[in-house]
Amino acid sequence: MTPPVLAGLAGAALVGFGLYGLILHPHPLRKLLAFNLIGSGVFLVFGIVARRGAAAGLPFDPVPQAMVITGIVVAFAASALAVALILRLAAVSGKVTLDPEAWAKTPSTRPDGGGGQ
Amino acid sequence: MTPLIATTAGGPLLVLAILLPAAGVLLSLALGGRAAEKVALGLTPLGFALAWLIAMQVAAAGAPLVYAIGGLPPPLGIALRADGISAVMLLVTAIIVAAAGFYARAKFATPDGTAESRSALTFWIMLQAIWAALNLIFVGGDLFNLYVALELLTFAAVPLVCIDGRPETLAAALRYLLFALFGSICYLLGVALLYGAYGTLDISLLSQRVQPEAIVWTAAALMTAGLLAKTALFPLHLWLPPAHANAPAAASAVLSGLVVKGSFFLALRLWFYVLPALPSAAPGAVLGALGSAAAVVGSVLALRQARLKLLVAYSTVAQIGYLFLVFPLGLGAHAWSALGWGGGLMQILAHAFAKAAMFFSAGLLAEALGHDQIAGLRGAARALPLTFLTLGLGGLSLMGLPPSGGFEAKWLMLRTSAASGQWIWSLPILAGGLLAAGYVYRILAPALAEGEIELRARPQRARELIALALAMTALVLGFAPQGFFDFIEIGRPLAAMSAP
Amino acid sequence: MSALFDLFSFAAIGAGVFFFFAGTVGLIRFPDSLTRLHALSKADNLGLGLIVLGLLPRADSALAAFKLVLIWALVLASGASTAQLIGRALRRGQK
Amino acid sequence: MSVLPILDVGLAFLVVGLAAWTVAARNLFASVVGYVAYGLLLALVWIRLYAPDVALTEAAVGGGVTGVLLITAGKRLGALEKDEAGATPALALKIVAGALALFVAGALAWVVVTLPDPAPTLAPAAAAAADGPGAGLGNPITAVLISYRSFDTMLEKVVLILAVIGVWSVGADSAWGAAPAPLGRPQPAGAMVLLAQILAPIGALIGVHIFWVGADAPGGAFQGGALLAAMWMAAMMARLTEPPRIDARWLRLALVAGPAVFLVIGFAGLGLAGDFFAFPPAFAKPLILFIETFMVLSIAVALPLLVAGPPNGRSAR
Repeated sequence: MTPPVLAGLAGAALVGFGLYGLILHPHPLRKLLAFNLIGSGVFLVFGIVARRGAAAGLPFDPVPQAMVITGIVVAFAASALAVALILRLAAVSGKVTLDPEAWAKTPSTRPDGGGGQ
Repeated sequence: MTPLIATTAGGPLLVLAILLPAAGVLLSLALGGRAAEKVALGLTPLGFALAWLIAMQVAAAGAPLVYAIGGLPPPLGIALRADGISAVMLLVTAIIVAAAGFYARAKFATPDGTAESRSALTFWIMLQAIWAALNLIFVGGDLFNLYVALELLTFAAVPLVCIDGRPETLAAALRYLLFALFGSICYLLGVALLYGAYGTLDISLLSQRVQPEAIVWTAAALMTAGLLAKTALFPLHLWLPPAHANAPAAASAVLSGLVVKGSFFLALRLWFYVLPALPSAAPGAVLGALGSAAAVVGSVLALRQARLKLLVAYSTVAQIGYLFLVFPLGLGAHAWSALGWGGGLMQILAHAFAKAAMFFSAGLLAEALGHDQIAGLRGAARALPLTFLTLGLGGLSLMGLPPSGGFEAKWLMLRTSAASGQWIWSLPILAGGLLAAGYVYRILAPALAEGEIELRARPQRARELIALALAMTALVLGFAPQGFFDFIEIGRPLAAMSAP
Repeated sequence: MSALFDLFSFAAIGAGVFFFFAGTVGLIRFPDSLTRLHALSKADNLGLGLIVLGLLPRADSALAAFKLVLIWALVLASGASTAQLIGRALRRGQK
Repeated sequence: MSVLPILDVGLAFLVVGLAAWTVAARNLFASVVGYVAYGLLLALVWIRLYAPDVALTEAAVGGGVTGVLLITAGKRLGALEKDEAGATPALALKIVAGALALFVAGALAWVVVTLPDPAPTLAPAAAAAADGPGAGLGNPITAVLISYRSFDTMLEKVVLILAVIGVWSVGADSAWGAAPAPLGRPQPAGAMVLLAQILAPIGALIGVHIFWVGADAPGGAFQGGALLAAMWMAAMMARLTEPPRIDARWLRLALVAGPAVFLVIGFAGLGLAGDFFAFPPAFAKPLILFIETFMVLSIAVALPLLVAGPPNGRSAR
């Protein structure tokens, strides 16, 4: 098996594991980790597309690789935003559940039903 | 025969339409404080003028405007492309963003001498960022560039949801973020597969190369699933109501009226522009079925809400459902496709204006009464006639009663389902309309009843008028002339074949 | 001359691999965290050092050789500090 | 070189195994640690795919900076885990999720293995264009990022800035303008301080080096900026320096510098070279390096801010 094929299979497995974790884990940080697994699996697919596109003396197609670099930075930014939300949620409420039912028990009392200075 | 993709006259306007609000974001952060508001509001007339110019150029040329960035044509470079629907969406976005900006001044103004505040800076910057992202989505010609636009939209929209900082808004924002990220990554995976199969991501180049084969179907399924999660189509709608109902009213209007349309627009681009070579019956049926379910389930849930803003948010879930009927009714090269296409577009516009107007009104109402419980609205219409007039007019369009854009959209869709022999799609349209009548009645009936009500504060007349103007626009859309429908045909692949 | 260099390279890298192997065995087999840490830092310090030494004659240029030594030095510094930090954390945890 | 395939298979198994661990681990913190190790190993996979530029980015951003972010979060949330909430999913849901995941992974594996042969590629076009408007850059990836797909790169910096504002916006109203909470503990361990003192200057130097050679060799603004960011973070964790106030003018300017300079030069391209984001061939390389310098600055500032989190009330004055 060549590295591209191997990486492709690994990428598919990562997407599968990530999807499973994203659906099942109730904890948002675990969901975030699972999302990142899917993300790296997707980047690996770009990686093998790039490697297979080796031509004209280049050992890779630079376009998909450039996209992966952009993607990694965006994925990090997403993780940072999610972590900030999770930590703030834990700090102000002591719990991190995403279950809407749990929040419905404490309805809003803000005058405008949202927004506040 | 592949014509080289080259810049056309008017092409530079497309770059400006994206970079103007993007520059506003940077300027607002660098200057901080009061400047953010000034920059955002100051850009609105410029942005509107640009959108208008683009529409005029498209109409004059009768063909899409194209710009190859850096003079580097695809496949290596990135192209921007504006056709009829791009121009219409640019205009709608400019109008609603401007309306939201002026409406929000009452809440997010930073008076002279006060320090920069968290919520104000966040709001003004994110409003401009949403604008930039949407404009890119409407004119983007490269699937990866559109991925960046999708992410830009997500990062701009999520902080607006929790701008108020209560724990339930944080939870709503977090759930929204996770759904949105899942959506983008699915989309990106599809992009990777398409590049692997055809070596380009330019929409027009792809449309010439795409064949109905396994990899394309896989990519299409992944990208569609991702975009559905972002558009909150049933059964992936769970994140939307708490997110849209908890944001400040000005933000809710933009989120419900425009932001979900961004990902929907990409679904349109995907199926109508990238994949016209695929057989359209099966995907059309699946998307139509999901849309129908959304229209019914969303309306039923809206009927059961105790809070006005939640009701309006669930109504968005239902109205998004109608949008997806454009796939069974407009896809393919049939004689009736143009009719269905027009209906779908009209539904986007009518809902954008009507929903923005209703969220504005719901916000005014909540500020005036101190709550937004529907049970506590008795007698409110007498105290706040303009606000309830707006809610009623918006509701008229949601129900699809004439004369309104909503009526026009549903009428076109009904005609298409008759013309195409797909009677089945008329059922959700009619059922959804009845249910919408039910939930609009639920708002208006108690409000119109006799009763004493105490106002905390009288809403500003200007803000009421902004909301009313949007609701009136939703009505006026019902009188759209034939020229409008010819305009949105500009640049649609297969349009020539399906012209009636 | 080059044969001699090759021999040296093989010997040094082989020895380095042996230390890595021993360190890994230690990591798996040793009973508690502190001894495991001990085994691991040996692999880092000695094993990597030997491998770098073995690669030096094969470097294209003086700059490449310098980079190799720099890598070793950096790993040494960070490895030693991390081991120290983990050790401290362990002791705090035991108290 | 017959051992390489065996190593490749071993690496693939290790990576997939760690991914499985991340999903399956019972304990939140164990899962986080598994993920961080996974991120570092991924860099090796990228080397094997002939993607040194991606490997550098993955190691610095995916492994390093993300690692600090997640481990800090995992530690703070560890205390909460008791009422982590949400019932454990029912067996039926597990089966459905498993089947869905299996289906998607299977379909993807099939499609990836049967990708068309010969593969379509833009490599020849990119190589040929290196003499043209791509302009004398030996590293085709840098050429793609800054020239051909300049629009992606510029907007992706805006995404980074929005993320920073988003992170700031979850803070308390009263803390607005203040600095984020310190990254390290009040009395950092001596070893940490020593490490930061030694490592930070050398690492910063390497970061600048990676950026500078990026025009012609693997490396570039992303990788160099990420390394600089990591060094700043190390210094903050050792309390050699503290996170800056978020209303500091210099900070705001450093954040927007990258995309702003890119934007201004992109606009100037219309006059100088006839198109937005076009570079006049004679000045292309210096212009690209000029833009990248500010990009490095913006990245080096944005990443630590994203890790540091929202402004903190305690440090407001």
